[in-house]
Amino acid sequence: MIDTGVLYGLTGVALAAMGFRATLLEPEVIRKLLAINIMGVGIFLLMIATAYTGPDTAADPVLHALVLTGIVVAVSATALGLALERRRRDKDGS
Amino acid sequence: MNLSSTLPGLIVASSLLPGLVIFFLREGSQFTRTLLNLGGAFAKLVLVGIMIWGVFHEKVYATRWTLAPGLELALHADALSVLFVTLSTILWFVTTLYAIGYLEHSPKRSRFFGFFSLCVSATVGLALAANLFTFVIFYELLTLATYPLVAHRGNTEAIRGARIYLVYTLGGGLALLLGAVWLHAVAGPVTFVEGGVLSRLPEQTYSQLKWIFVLLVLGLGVKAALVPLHGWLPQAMVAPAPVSALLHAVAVVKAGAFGIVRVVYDVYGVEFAADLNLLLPLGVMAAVTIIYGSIKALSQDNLKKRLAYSTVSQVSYIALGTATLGPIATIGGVVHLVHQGVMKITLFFAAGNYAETLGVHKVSEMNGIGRRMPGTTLAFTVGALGMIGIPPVAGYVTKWYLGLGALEAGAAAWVLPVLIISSLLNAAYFLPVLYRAWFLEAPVDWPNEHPRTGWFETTGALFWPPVATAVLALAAGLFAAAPYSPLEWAELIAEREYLR
Amino acid sequence: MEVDVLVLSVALPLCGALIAVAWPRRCEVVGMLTAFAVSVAAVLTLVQVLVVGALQHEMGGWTPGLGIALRVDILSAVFLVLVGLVVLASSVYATGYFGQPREKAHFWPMWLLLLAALNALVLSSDLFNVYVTLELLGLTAVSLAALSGQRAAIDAALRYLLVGLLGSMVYLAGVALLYLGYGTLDLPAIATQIESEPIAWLALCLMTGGLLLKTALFPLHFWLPPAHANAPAPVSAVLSALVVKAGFYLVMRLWIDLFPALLTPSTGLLLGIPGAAAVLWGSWQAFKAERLKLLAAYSTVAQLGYLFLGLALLFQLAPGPTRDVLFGGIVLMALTHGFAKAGLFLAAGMVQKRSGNDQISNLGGMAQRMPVTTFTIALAGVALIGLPPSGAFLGKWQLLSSALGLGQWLWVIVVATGSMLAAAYVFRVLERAFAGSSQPDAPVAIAREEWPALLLSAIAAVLLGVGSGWLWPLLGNDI
Amino acid sequence: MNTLSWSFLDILLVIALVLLAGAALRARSLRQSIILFIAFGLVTALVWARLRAPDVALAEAAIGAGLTGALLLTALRNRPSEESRLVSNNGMRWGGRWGNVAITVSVSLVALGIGWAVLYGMNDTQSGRLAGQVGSALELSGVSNPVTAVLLNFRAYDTLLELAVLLAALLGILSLGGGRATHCTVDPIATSLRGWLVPLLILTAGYQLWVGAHAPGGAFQAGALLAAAGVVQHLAGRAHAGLPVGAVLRVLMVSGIGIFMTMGLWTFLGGRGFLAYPQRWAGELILLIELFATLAIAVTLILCYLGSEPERRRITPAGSKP
Repeated sequence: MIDTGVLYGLTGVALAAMGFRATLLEPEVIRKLLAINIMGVGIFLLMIATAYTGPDTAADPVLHALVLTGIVVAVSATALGLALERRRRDKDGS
Repeated sequence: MNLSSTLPGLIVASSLLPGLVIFFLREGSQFTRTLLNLGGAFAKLVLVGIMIWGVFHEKVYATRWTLAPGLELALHADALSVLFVTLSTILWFVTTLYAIGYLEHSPKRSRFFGFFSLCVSATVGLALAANLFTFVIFYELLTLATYPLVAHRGNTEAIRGARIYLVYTLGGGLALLLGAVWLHAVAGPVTFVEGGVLSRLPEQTYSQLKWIFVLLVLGLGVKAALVPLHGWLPQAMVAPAPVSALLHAVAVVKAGAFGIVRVVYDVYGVEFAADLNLLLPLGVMAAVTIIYGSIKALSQDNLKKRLAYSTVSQVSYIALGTATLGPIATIGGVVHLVHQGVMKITLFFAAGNYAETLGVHKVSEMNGIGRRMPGTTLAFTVGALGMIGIPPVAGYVTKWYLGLGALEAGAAAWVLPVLIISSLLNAAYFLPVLYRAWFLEAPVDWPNEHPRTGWFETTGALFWPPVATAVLALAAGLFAAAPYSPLEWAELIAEREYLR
Repeated sequence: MEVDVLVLSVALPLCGALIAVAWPRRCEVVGMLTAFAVSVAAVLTLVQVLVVGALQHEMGGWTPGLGIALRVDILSAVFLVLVGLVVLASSVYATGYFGQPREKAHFWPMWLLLLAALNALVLSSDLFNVYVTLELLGLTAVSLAALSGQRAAIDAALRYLLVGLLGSMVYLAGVALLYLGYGTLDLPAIATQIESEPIAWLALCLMTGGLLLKTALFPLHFWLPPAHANAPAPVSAVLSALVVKAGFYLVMRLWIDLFPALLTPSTGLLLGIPGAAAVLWGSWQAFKAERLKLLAAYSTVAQLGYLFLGLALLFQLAPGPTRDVLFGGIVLMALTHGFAKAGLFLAAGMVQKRSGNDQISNLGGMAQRMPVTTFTIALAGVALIGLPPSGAFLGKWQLLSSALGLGQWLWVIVVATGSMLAAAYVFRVLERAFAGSSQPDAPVAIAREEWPALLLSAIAAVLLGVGSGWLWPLLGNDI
Repeated sequence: MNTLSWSFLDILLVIALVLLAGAALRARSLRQSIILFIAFGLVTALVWARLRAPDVALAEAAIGAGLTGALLLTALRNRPSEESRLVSNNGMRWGGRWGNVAITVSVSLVALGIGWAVLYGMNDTQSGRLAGQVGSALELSGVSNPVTAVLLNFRAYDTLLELAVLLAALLGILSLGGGRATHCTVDPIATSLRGWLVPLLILTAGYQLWVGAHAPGGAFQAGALLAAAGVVQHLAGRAHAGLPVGAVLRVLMVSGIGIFMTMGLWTFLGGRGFLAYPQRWAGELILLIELFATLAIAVTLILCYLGSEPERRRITPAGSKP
């Protein structure tokens, strides 16, 4: 039966799938980076959904710490990707 | 660290270490390079002498080094390996002298002598190998060490010849590796034991053993230049004379033939191989090679190409001897290992002298060369007569024993005609050369004559080696019955193989 | 020694990187000192493992479930030594390779972070911690690959980054599923609970898929050749020899330590068939490659194929002596390829630096002009083909022996063809080098650049073959 | 496991998430997709808050939506014209239309599989998750906020490596060097905002840092807010966005990991094991580490935004073009 955790978990899986598909198919580099970020959010949603154990009890802090680390890692990767994209366009002057 | 466990290792190291040092010598350091070369050769001669004396008195020498569980790098001195090690050590010493004289002013000598020593270490290692795994390792090392020698000159046809050589030998190496690994998977680690180890395997593995034998003979046949696999040998003639002398008389070709002898006698055991009726196809293949090689030699005008095809046919005598069931044929096959080496190296030294001193490469240019270079041509004659099988040179001993062996094994119906036809063909392609050299008028000037230096017809280092090996060939023939002669040793080997 | 040396393998390079960033004028000295110290620490760790056996260090003093544990057994200790030595040799090479101080200031900090990431990855035994080390490894590798600044390098680095991120995300999804199913992130703890159920199967597929993307196994290899061929020589040496192999190490760890319960012989084929395809396709592309570094990059794709093929065979053998020996063979092949490929790339770097480009067609007379470099390429070639006396020869012998033992002829044919193609593309280069050239000028050599490459190739071609006898029995009790 | 009925809000959030993600990926122009992506980030922050993960919500809002959005918009602004929407693909396209269909089908199959596994896995969630262990060991960790305890004590090694990842990305960006952020006009709104927004941001960052020990907050959120202050400074014309220059900047960049390493080595050499804080001083040590981590994160994120190290000379305060 569907409860809140499973609902968000399935949404997370859906987002991850959308992100994965878009990363492969989008030609534009910046859109690829967006897609990877969306995929990341999808997986983090899956993790936080598993951490959610009800409105009153405390959620699993380990997963929260992992997602926090994941967010910081994602932003640093995106920053590097954008810098590479900028350098690539400066090179060919487009 | 007593002698019995280190002697084989020392023998291999005595040429390996100088070789590695020579690689890093500057081009100009002529003296140190010669010192290292001759020092290494002499050290190896002494060590081999000690080993011969030891083996004759039933002492056991073995060096073992485990590379992996079940895979051991093992060298040991049994009768067969001592024979081959002695041959290659003596001839390497002589060839080094010859090479120093031959490459007097040419560039890249450090590289040449480096690979030259590696090649001999591989040959000696292969001879002393105590199990199939070690044999395969040194077999491949031999390919790696000889490739740069064949490609030494660096011009286009040297590179092309070396490439063909590489394709054949690497292909052969791969076939041998597959055969050896399959045998390892079927029968576990295979050590060379007189009388063979595979006879006690269960019945159902026999079909696999047949296929393994085919793979092994294919791999070894490339280097032993059995007919369909001999294509590389004439192409490798582009190499400098000392290389073709070493390759065709001592190292590469002998490695193949020696491998076939090892596999038939010490892996399968000759009776077991006969029961699996593997010997007949091997014998037929050898016979075809003998005839084919001699016919092709007839039509070659280039002297070195003619000698190359003669090597193709001569080496298959060893395979023929091995393939004929019976101790006498075995003696013939094994002793030819030595005789062919000594005779063929004399011919190649002589050919090298002609090319280096007078610029003569073709048989058609050899008119009256006997008067201009009597010593070298005399050596050439001794070698040629030996090849044909005319006593007193060593060749007749082999053919005599092979004939007797065939009679004893009852296979005389097809072995004797092969022997007779091949001897006639040998005569057909050697006697005209001798006639031309001795009885025809010399041309006014030679194609590329170097001025006469000393009172010899050519430089000392080039003159003495062919004469020395010619004397050896004569001695092997005349004193065949002497205690330490190759024939005696071959009888010792045959006796141990069939004692089981 | 009560001090756990294995922690130093991670702490030292991180400290080195920080000092290098804060003190750019002296970054080269700091880099060299750190690289040397790390390789000493690696060797000490190996000694400690040989004496004491597997070691564990709980980070922060917490038990592994709650906290993270660094674990080192013989397999990881051997990889640590591989990483230490290859990075040390490449560092010595890099001191001669980078000219202006600006380039050095950018190179050394990232180089030490890469070293820290490699060591952390090999030592970690916590699934999420492996994800963070994979990301650190990916980002530093991308930044180093783009260091040369040319358009081709930037493009290749960008594609490498995107593929790397995709791989890490898919791996993370697998980790999330495992945590969902088994409630802990510690590798040995999960290994005890895992049984064959859908969530474990899916986690295995996702984690392996992510890692295969990062290890560039055959269908997913398109990003590797341009990235490795356009990176600076010391970087491409480490990329091909170590970074790609870290992915293989993880797959080996997961499939052997974490998911043994799930492994039926047929699952091994999932790795074996792409492995075989990688061997053939990679060798063929390497044979056709026109540039030396591209040849080396494609040969990496091929050599990884052998390793995965070995894994496929490994899972079909019942636990016992033959399986241990094959496991030893695979590890030896991985080590030999690491040293040989690093040597080959450094040599290719020297060729490119000396003659402007690394086109194979104009290598004429190299044997005479650069004798040590040619000898290095020859030794590395011997190790790549798997000719004796290299370690790869023993590895291939075990591979063929177990394939023939299982009667599976497909692998034997693939390994044989792969070896012949490898011989073809190595000797194609050597043949060009031996051929005489128009201007046979005097030999040119800078010791600082030539000796590291020669030592690496010599280790691969001789030392690992002859001197690895002690390694085999120890690897046995791992699986 | 009490039946957690999902309310109408959940449905709304889920639909918003999926729609925004789809729109962001398929928007016609790049600018639109970036704006939609920022909105998607904010909705995600809402979802984290709904799922009782306040720390993550703060971080998502500040870093996920805020800073990533800023980075994307700068990348967009440096792009001279709009039409470069479909820049030359770099070999990642998989064989035209049929490729698309094949990829979509296979990805959705895998997604269904994972969804089913999640369904299967979620229902029999053992209670043995790590939450219990964290709870029991919390008082040993020196802080009362469990997430900060995990981040900076139990899994401190993860956070150390994560700061290294941040530094690696920064070093990569700086090594690329290249074009100065060619922003031209100084944004009038930003200059007026700068007066009061920057001090407010700095204040909240300080509060976040302090409160992290016992309530949602911590080094990452504080660092992100400080970075936001820097971004506003830069928009208001300060070329080096309030950053020091030269050696001080480099030391700040590595201060986060530096403190972590010195702490770790000090405990390691003291024989207690790497990063095993003495229990009495754990709280204070964690705060010290968080302080420097905040500074390091802020400096790193601003430099990522700027794209390269700011020049040495100070510009005239009149906000003229640098």
